[in-house]
Amino acid sequence: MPSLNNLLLILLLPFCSFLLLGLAGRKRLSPLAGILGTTSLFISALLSVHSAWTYFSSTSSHKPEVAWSMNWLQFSDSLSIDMGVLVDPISMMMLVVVTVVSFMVHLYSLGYMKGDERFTTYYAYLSLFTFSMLGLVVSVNLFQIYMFWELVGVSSFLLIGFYYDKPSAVSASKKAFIVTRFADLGFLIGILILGHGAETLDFNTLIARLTDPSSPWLGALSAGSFLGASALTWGLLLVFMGGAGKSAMFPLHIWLPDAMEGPTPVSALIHAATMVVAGVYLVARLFPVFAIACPVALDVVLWTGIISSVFAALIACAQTDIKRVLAYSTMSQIGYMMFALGLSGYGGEAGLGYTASLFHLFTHAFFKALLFLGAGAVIHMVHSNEIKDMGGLRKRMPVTHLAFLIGCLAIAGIPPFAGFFSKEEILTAAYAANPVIYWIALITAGLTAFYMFRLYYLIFWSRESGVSNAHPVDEHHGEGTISMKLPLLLLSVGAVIAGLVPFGNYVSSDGTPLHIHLHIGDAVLPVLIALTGIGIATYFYKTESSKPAKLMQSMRVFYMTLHNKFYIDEIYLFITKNIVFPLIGRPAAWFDKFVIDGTVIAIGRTTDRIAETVRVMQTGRVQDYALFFIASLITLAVFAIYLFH
Amino acid sequence: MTAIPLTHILVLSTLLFFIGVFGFLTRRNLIAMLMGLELMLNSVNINFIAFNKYLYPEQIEGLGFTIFIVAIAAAEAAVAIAIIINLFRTTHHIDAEQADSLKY
Amino acid sequence: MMDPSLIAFYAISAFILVTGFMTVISTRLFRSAIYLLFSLIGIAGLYFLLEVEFAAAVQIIVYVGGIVVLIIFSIFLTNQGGASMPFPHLIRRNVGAAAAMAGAAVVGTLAAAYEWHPFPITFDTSMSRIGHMLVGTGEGSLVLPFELVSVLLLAAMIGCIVIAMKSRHEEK
Amino acid sequence: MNLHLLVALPVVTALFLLLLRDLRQIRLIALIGSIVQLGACFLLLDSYLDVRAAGITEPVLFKSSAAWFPSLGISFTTGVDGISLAMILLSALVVLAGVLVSWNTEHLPREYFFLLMLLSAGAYGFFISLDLFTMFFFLEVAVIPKFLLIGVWGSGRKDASALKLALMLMAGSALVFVGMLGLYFNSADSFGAHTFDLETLSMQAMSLNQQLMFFPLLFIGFGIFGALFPFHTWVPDGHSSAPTAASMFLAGISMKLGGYGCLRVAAYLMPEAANYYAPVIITLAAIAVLYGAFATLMQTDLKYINAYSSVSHCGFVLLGIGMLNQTAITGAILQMVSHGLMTALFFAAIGMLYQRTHTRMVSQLGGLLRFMPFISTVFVIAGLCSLGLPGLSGFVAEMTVFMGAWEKHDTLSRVATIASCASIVVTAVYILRATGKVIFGPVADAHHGEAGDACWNEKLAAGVLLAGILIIGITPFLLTQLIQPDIERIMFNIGRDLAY
Repeated sequence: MPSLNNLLLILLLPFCSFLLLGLAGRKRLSPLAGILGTTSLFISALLSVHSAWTYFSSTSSHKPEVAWSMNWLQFSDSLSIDMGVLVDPISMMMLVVVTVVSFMVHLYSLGYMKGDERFTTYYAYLSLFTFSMLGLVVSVNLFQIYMFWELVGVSSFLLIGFYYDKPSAVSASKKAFIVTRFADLGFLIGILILGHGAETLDFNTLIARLTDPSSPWLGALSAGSFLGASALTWGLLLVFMGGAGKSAMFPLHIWLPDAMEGPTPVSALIHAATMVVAGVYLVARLFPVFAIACPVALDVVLWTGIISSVFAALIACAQTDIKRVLAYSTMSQIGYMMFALGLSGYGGEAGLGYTASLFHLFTHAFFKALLFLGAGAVIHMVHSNEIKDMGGLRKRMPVTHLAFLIGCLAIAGIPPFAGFFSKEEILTAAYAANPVIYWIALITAGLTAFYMFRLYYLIFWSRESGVSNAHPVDEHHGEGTISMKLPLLLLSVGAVIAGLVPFGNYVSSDGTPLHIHLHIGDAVLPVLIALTGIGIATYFYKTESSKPAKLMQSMRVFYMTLHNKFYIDEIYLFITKNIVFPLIGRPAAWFDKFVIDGTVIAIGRTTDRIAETVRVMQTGRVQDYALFFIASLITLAVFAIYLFH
Repeated sequence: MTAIPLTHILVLSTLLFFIGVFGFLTRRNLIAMLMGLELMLNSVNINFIAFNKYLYPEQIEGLGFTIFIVAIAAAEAAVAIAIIINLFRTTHHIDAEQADSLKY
Repeated sequence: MMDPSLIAFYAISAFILVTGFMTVISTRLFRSAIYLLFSLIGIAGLYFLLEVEFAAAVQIIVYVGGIVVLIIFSIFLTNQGGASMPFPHLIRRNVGAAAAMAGAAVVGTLAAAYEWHPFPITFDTSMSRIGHMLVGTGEGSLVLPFELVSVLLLAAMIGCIVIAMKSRHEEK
Repeated sequence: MNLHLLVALPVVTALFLLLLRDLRQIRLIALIGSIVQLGACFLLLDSYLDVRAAGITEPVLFKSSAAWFPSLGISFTTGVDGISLAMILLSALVVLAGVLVSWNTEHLPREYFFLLMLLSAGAYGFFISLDLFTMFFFLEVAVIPKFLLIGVWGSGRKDASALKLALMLMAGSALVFVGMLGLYFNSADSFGAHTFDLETLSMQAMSLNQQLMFFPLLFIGFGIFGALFPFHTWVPDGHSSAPTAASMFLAGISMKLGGYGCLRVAAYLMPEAANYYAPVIITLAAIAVLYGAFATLMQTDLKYINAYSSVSHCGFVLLGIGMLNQTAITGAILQMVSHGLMTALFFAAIGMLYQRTHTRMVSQLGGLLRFMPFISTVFVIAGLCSLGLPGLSGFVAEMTVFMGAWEKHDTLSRVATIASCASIVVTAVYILRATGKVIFGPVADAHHGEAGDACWNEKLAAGVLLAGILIIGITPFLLTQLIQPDIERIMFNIGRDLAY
C-alpha cells in the first residue's frame, strides 16, 4: 500500500502549479513558469512510479481499496459525492502513465512553446489538465469521476483553443467540447440510473451490489424494461456513451481530428495518451458490472470498438495532415482497447481481454506520445502540418527520425517493440472469443502498419531534395532544443521496453494475477500481415513516384470517401445547421418573441385601446360631466327606489 | 294658511329645479349656466321653507338654512363671475363648449 | 270654491315657472337675466304668501338686489349685452331635456306619492326668534355656522379680487 | 442580533446619500454602506452558526415580532433560518458587486445609488419576513426601484422594457397578494382569528379545494418573478435594457425572490396543492429549461444571451421545487444562490465589455482576450459556471437538482429530468459560441483595445462574486449543511400534510 501522503501529493502538485501559474498572470512568472510546471510534474511522476512500485511489489492480490475519502456533497441518505483516492491496479497504472507522459510533454514544451506570449498560461492549462486527469483516475465515486471528467473536458477545450486567434482552433475546441458534452449527457443520465438503482454512487459498493446475483438492487434494475432493455442495460450503455465520447468512438469521434488544432505537445498529452483513454478506463472501472450483470452492454462496447477501429484505420490511409493521420490512428488503437474489453469475460483466463486492453493502453501511451512528439518536432521545423510540405527529412533530423521509426514499428506490432506484445494479447483474446472480430482486427493491424509507414516514408524519405519551397526550413532551429530531444529519447526507450512488463501479474479483471503465455505460432500471422502493410507502404512511398497517384486514380470514389472521412462531419453539420438551429432554435426564439412576448404586448395594447376608447368620454366640458352626473344619479335613484325597495 | 297643499309646493320646486338643470345642461354661455344654477338653489330654498312651515313649524332651522344658502349663493355667484371674467380676459369667450382644456 | 290664497299660489307658481323657463331658453343673455330677476321676485312673493316675511326680504335684498345685479354687471363686462347666444347642440338639448324631464318625473312622482302629514300649528317667524336662532348661544342656535359664513364671504370677496384682478404680467 | 438592522442599514445609507452632491462622496458612502451590509450579514451568519452550534433547534432564529396593524392580524415578524440566510448572503454579495460596478455612474449618481440601496432593503426585508403581509410589502419595495433604474439609466428600448417589467411584476405581486388573502381568510377557521403569520399558517389545515384555488395564484405570482414559463418575457427585455448593476440585481436577487416565495409560501403552506399541481410545475419548468436554452441559441446580443440563459437556469429552481423532495429542493436553493452569483458575474462582465466596446452584439466583437485578459477571463469563468463546470457553483446546483429529480419515479418526471439534463448540452453550445466569437477568435475591431482592462473596482466586484462561486463550487457542503435542517423541516411539514 503506497503512502497516502504521496498519493495526495501527486494530485496536489499539479493543482498548486496551476493555481500559482494561473493567478500569477502572464508576465510575472514567464521565464520560470515552464521550469516550475515541469519540476512539479517531475516530482509527481517520481512519486507515482514509486507508489506503483510499492503497490505492485507488496501484495499479489489486488482488490480496490479506498485510501482516503471525504464526504463532499450529500444528496440524500444513501447518495453522496465523495472525494477520495482509490488504489487499485488500474488506477496505479494510470497514475504512472498520466504523470510520466505529462512530464514528458511538460519537458518537451519547454522547447516547443518557447517564446510564446502565453507561455505561463499554457503551463497553467497543462497543469490543470494533468490534475483533472489524475483526479479522474483515482476517483472513488461515480460522480467524482464525472466531475473530473468534465474538468478534463474543459481543460482540453482550453488547450485545443490555445491559439485563440485562429478561428479553426476556436471552432475545433468548441466542437471537441460540445461533442464530448453531448456524450456526457448520456453519462450523466447513466449515473442517475445506476446511482438511484443501486442506491449508491460509490464504486466499490456499486460494483458489489450490481454483481451479486441475489442483491435486491440488481433485481430491481434488471426487472423493468424500457424499449426492450432493462434499466441496468440503459444505465451502462449511457455511461458507455460518455466513455465513447471522450474516447472518440464512432460515431462520436468527429472532434478528435479537429482537436489537432491545439499545440502538438497538447495533442500528445490529451489526444494520445491520457484523455482519450478515459473512456476505456471508465469501462474498465465498471468492468465487473458490464461483464457479470449485463453482457448485452458489453457486446455494444465490443462492436463499437471494432467498428471504430477499422473505420479509423481506413480513414487514416487517406489523410494528408500528419497530425490527423495520428489522430485517426489513435482512434483506431482505442477501438482496439475497447473491443478487447468488450470480448473479455470476468475472472481467470476469460479475463485476458481485459488485461490485454489495459496493457495496450499502457504501451500505446508511450509510443503514441512518442509519435506525436516526433510529429511535433517535424512541424516545429517545417511550420506545416501537410505531408506535401515534407519529405527527405531523415538526414536533417536524425534523432526525430529514429524515434519516429521506433514509434511506427511499435504501433505496427513488430517484435520486440511494445506494441507487439499488447496487440498480440488482444488478438489472442479475440481469437478465443470470436473469429469474426479476430479477422477484422487483423485487417486493421495491416492497415495500421500501412498508414503509419506511409506517413513515415512521406516525412523522412520520398523526396531526397528536402522540403518544398513554400515552407523553407528554419535552419537555426535544427531539431530543437535538448528539452525536445530528451523526451523523444526517453519515450523511445519506453516504446521499446514497455512491452516487457509482466502486465498480467499486476492488472487483471478480478485482481488475481493472470499468467499470460504468448505462443510464437499465434504471433506469426499478425506479424506477417503487419510486414505486408509495411511492404506495400515501402513500395508506394519510399521514393517519390507516380505510383500513389495512379492508385488514387484507380479507386477515386473510395479514396475521396476516405479522404472526406466517410462524410460523417458533413452529416453532423447537416444535422446541426439544417435541423437543430433552424428547426428547434429558431422556432423557439420566434415563439418566444412573437407568441409569448406577443401575448404580453397584446394585453398591453388591448388595455391601451380600451383606455383610448373610454377617454373620449372625458370631453373636458363641464356640461357633459353634469349630464353624466345627473343621468347616473337618476338611474341610481330609479334603481334604489323601484328595484331595491 | 294651510290651504296650499305641501305637495303643490314641492311640485313647483321640483319643476323649478329641473328647469334650472335644463338650463345648466344646455346653455353654452357660462353666465347663463350660472343663472340655471341660481334657479336650482332657489328651488331648494323653497323646499326648505315649505318643509319647515308644514312639517316642523315648532322649529326654525329650515329658515336658517335658507338664509345660509342665500349667503353662500351670493359668495358662489361672486366667485363664479370672477372666474368667468378671468376666463373672458384670457380667451375672449365664455363659451362652455370651448372651455375644454380639462379634456383627456 | 277655491281659497283665494290657493289662487294666488297658482298664479305665483305659474309666474315663477314661466319666467324661470324663459330664463333658460331666451336667446339673449340680457333678457335671460331680466327673466331671472322676475323669477326671483316671484319666489319672494311665494315667501310672502307662505308668511315667511324675513325670507322674502332676504330674497329681494340679496338675490334681486345683489346677485342679479352682479350677473348683469358681468354681462356688460363681457360685452355680450344684446348679443344673441348661439344655440346649444340639438343632441345636447334633447338629451338635457330628457334628463331634466326624467328627473322631474321621478322626483315629482315621489313628492306627489308620499302622504305628507302637516303639523297644524302656526309657524312663528318673529324677528326675535330668528335673531336668537342666528346669533344666539342657546340650544339649537346657529351662531357658529353664522360666523363661518361670514368668514366664507370674506374669503369669497378676497378670492374674487384675486381672480378677477389683472395680473401684473398682463399689465405689462 | 437584531435583524431589523439588515433593513435599516440600506435605508439609512440611502437616506444619507440624499444629502450628498458629489459623485465621489456618493459612491464612497454607497460602497461603505454595502460593505457594512456584507459585514452585518457575515456577523449574522456567525451568530447564527454559534446558536446552532449551541444545540438550539428552533426552526427560526432571532425571531422578533411587532404588531403593525393589530386589528387585521398584521405584524412585522422577522427571523432567519438557513435558507433565508443563504439568500441574504447572496444579496449582500451582489449588492456590493453592483455598487462597485456602477462606480463611474455619471448620470444622476445620487438617485441611482439611492434606488440600488432601496432595492437591496426590499430584498433583505423580503428574506427575513415571517409575515406574509410584511413579505408582500418588501416585495413591492423591491419592484418599484427597478422600474426607475431601467427607465432612467437604461439603454435601448428602455421605456418599453421598464414598463413591461414593472407591469408584469406588478401583476405577479397582485396574484401573490390575492393568494395571500386566500390564506389569510382561511386562517380564521383554524385559529379563530385571521393571521398572516407564516409559521402559524403552516399549521393550518386548509381544505384541498381551497388550496387548489389559491396555490396557482401564489405560485404563478411568484413564478413571474422567478421566470416561470410562459411568464418570463420580462426577463430578456428587462435585463437587456437595464444598466449593469440593475441587471445584476434583477437576475441575482429579484428572480430569487420568486423562487424563494414559491418554496417558502406556495409549496410550504399548501403542500397538497403543490403535490397536485406537481406535473404542471414540472412540465413548465422542463419547458423553461430546454426552451430557454434553445431560444438562447438564436440570440445575438450578449445581454439577451444571458437573460434567456437565466430563464433556462431558473427553470431548474422551479423543477427542484416541483419535485417536492429533499434533494431536489436542496438543489433548487443551491441553484438560486449559484445562479444569482453566476449571472451577476456574467452581467458584470458584459457591462464591462460594453463600457469599453460600446456594443453588445456578438457579431461586432471578437478576440477580446488580447485586449482585456482580466474581463475575458471573468467572462469565460462565468460562462463555464453557466454550463456547469465542476469546481464552480453551477455544477453542484444542477447535479443536486438532477439527483433529486430522478428520485421521482413517474414517467413525466423522468422525461422532464432527461429534457433538463439535455439542456446542459445546449448550454454548452450557446456559451461556447458566444465565448468563441467574443473572447477568442480574431480581433473584430482594433479600437476595442483602447479602453484597457478592468479597473480596481471592477476587479474587486468580479472578485467578490468569483469568491462566492468558487466557495460554493469547491466546498458545497458548507452551504448544504447550513440549509439542511431547514429543508428537512420543510419536508417534514410537507410530508405531514401529504400524509394527512
